[in-house]
Amino acid sequence: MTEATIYGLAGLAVFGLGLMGVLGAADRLRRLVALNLCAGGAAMVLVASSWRPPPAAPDPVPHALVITGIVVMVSATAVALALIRRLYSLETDTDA
Amino acid sequence: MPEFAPDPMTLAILLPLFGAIAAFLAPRAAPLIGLGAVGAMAAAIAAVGHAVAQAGTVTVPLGGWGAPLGIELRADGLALAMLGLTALIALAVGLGALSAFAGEAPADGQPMPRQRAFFWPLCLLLLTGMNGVYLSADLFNLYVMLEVISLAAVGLAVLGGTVAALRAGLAYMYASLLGALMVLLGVGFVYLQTGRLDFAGLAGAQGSPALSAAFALMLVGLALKAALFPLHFWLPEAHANATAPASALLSALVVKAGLYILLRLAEAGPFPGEAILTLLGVLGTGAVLWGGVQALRAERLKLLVAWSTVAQIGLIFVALARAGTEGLSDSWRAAALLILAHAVAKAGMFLAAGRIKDVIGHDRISELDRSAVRPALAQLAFALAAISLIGLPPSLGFIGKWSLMEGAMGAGNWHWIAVTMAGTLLSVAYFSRALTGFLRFDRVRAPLDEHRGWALADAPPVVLAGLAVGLGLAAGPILAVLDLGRPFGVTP
Amino acid sequence: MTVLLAFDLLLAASIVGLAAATLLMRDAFAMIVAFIVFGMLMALGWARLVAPDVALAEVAIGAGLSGALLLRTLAHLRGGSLSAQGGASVSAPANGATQGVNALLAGLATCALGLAYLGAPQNVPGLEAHVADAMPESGVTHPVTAVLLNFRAYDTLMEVVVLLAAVIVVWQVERGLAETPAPALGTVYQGFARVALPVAVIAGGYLLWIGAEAPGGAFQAGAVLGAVAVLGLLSRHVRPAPAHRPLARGAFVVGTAVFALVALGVAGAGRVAFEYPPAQAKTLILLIEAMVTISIAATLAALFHGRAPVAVSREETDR
Amino acid sequence: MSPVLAVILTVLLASLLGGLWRVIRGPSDSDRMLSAQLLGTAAVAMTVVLARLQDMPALLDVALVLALLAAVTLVAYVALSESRGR
Repeated sequence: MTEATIYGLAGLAVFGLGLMGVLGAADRLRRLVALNLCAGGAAMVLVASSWRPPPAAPDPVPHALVITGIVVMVSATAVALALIRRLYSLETDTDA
Repeated sequence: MPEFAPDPMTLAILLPLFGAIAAFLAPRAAPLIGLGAVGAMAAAIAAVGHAVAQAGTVTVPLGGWGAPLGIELRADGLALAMLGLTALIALAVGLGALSAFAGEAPADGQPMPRQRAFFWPLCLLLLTGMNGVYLSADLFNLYVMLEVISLAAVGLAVLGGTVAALRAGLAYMYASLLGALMVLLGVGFVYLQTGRLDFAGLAGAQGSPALSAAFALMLVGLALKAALFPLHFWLPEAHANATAPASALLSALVVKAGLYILLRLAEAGPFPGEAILTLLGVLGTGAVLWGGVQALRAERLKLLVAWSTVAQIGLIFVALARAGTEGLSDSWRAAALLILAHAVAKAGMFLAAGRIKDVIGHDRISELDRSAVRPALAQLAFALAAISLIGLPPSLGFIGKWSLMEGAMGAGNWHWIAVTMAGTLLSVAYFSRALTGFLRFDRVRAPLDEHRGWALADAPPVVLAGLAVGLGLAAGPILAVLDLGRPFGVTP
Repeated sequence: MTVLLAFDLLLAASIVGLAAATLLMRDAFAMIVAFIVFGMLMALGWARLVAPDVALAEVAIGAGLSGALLLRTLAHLRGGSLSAQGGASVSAPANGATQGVNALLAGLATCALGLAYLGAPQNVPGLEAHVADAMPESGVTHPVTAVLLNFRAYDTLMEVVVLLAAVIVVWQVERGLAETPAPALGTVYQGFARVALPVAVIAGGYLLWIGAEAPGGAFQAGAVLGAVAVLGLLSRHVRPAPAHRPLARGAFVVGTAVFALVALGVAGAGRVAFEYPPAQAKTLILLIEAMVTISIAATLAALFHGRAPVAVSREETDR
Repeated sequence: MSPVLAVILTVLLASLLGGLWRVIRGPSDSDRMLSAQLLGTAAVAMTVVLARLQDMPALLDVALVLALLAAVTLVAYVALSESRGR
């Protein structure tokens, strides 16, 4: 049982939990957090695939991919949050 | 390697990007910059077309590294057809957008000058992403491109700023993100198995559990993005509540990105078995029926058009499934034709629906026949687009459906023919709901205010819808273009 | 190394446990805090997987900025302040039966994926040999930076484009939202800011510089500087005004623009786009990285701040 | 040396997990936020130990950034909790 196996499986479990959250959550904010969990899980699988038994150095390509993925995900999160805020303002305006 | 530099493929991707930057920096000049950028992009695509016509398949190893270390751009007939389609739609929608943002904004929506200022950067970023998807030969790059498309598309979907548009846009965003993340995890599995990210690495790989998992993940993720029944839930509201030019782009182009990547994956990867293809066909059947029924029940014109997108996407999946044992090597052409036909007709139809809504002031189908104002040209465009979507000869839609049924007959798969027929009948039924509204004059109480003069805004929908019908006559050349570079390894 | 194995198992289990806790928390604030801690544990996981670059990006963006973004939104949903318990607590999941079906589906899918993962061959050679071969021509000595800014520079350009798209959409969605002025933070914070902000700026510059030969680079540096800007915004050291708008637009696009121009500019004479001449590669990469850092920092701060700076009087007419 | 470090690492993780209790139970927002900050400190310590254990000085940078930026969420919390004069 290597680090790659342990963290890879953990990543898959996190992805699965996120999936559950996206499908099940009724709340906008919670769904977004669940999507972020999915992203974290997928990233973990990618990085686990780059792990090599020491002393070999890990494969740098998945690391670069995951950094890209993190930046992409924070952008998407910010957009979704802006939509949530705007929607909340409009909805409370019309309710009032 | 092309002699002149930079090569046209990179330009086709980066020119709209520069346009987006310029349009964002100078919002007042955005329409001018936007149209200029689209024109320049079209020129670059023409150059790509020249190269593809000469050499079949053209590749550019970005950075000079080449696969598997670097990312390669690759163009063949299928990619070229999609690029040309994108340029055509972008040009028409862009011209339509010149006047589309002139009317009154809804009470809870964004003011029109703001919508216009933000339409162009987002539209051009969308084009960057679309061209990037068509030309990419790298799995991770496709994921990044999908995210570029997602964000730009969500921005376009919520451009109107109404509560309904924002709600639909958020649901769209979530569906789109989930789809992209599934693709990302699929890419991870591919890397785990093959240690590469390019399509060529996928082609050489042996089937294995990890690759099956990767394929399943990407299939579900892309089906979510392409709105395949029952993963279509986000589409109707998002497309129906966007402003007309945005709807046209979303419906004609954005959903095609998922479809196109599915086609490319099927081309490169371990071939999806017959069982999977049949499953896709069954889901497509569900989409054709469910989308048709919902379109019959829709109360608003734009919602009807949006539900018809669900049905038409389903038909494309039926086209992929139709050849049975021969698999995709034959049926992809029918799917590609239907993709082109749907894009041209649906862009025209959404622009026409937007014009009708602008002129009449609402788009409730039951009251279309009571309007004293008659946007005759927009109604004509709508009818022409409907002809192509229904699949009457000589339209492009007819050629697509014909190709679908011909293949199904050849393989003895009569059930797919029955599905196509049922879909056609349903589309006749739901489009005629709108068309009868256009034709009836007797319900009008007020004196007819027939002619308000032609507006420039009527031209793009009419041209697009006319093309959707007329391009059927050019089916031969279109098929010849599709076969350039022999996608799917078939000889024409 | 059984102790390390135990550590790995414990850490992996806590990562999964925190993910579950994040979803199960009733209270929205608790959910966000759990998510922030989840990010920290992920960073430890990256460290254990020998991925320091990813760990840096995670602590800068995942743990730092995402949390601040979520908190800001929650404050908005609670009517302008986190302390006010407004109408927006996270509602409990609605339907038990649907929940069960969802959980079952997701669980089954995850198990299938887990089996596929275990069935995948271990340690398939990836691209590390190709990377090692090409390193001498890349212009940098750190492999991840070489991949990001040379071998797969096209991806990285598109990633900056994603950031640009995000800030355009956020501006489009948010302009016209009324803003309630926040009071400046207290004296303790002002003291903290005097010490911490310059240190953070230096740290950002250091990360950018070190990126050529060690973990670090444009993204981490941009994230750190973005966080600095967020601190400035929160403390009202930085007050965006309408006059800043052109400057902000310029800062958002400069990374993308310079990156794309360099990519096209090096093409020609037998070179394709993105193919830097090895002799100038280091200079070009540093130039791109510096510009991208500016864009990332400005964009992340703007994503946090939300709306485009609008004068208060115009705000009302805009709505 | 490294077995000792590994034990230290595990103990630190255990203490971090102990602190999680406050994050989950609360009861107040400030309890959660403060315990999260405490966990951040434990995470910094673990990163430093890992840098030594795995002989990766780069992880010290990670610890530095983590220590610097953990404050962002805290500052955001404090600033956003101020009553806004409504």
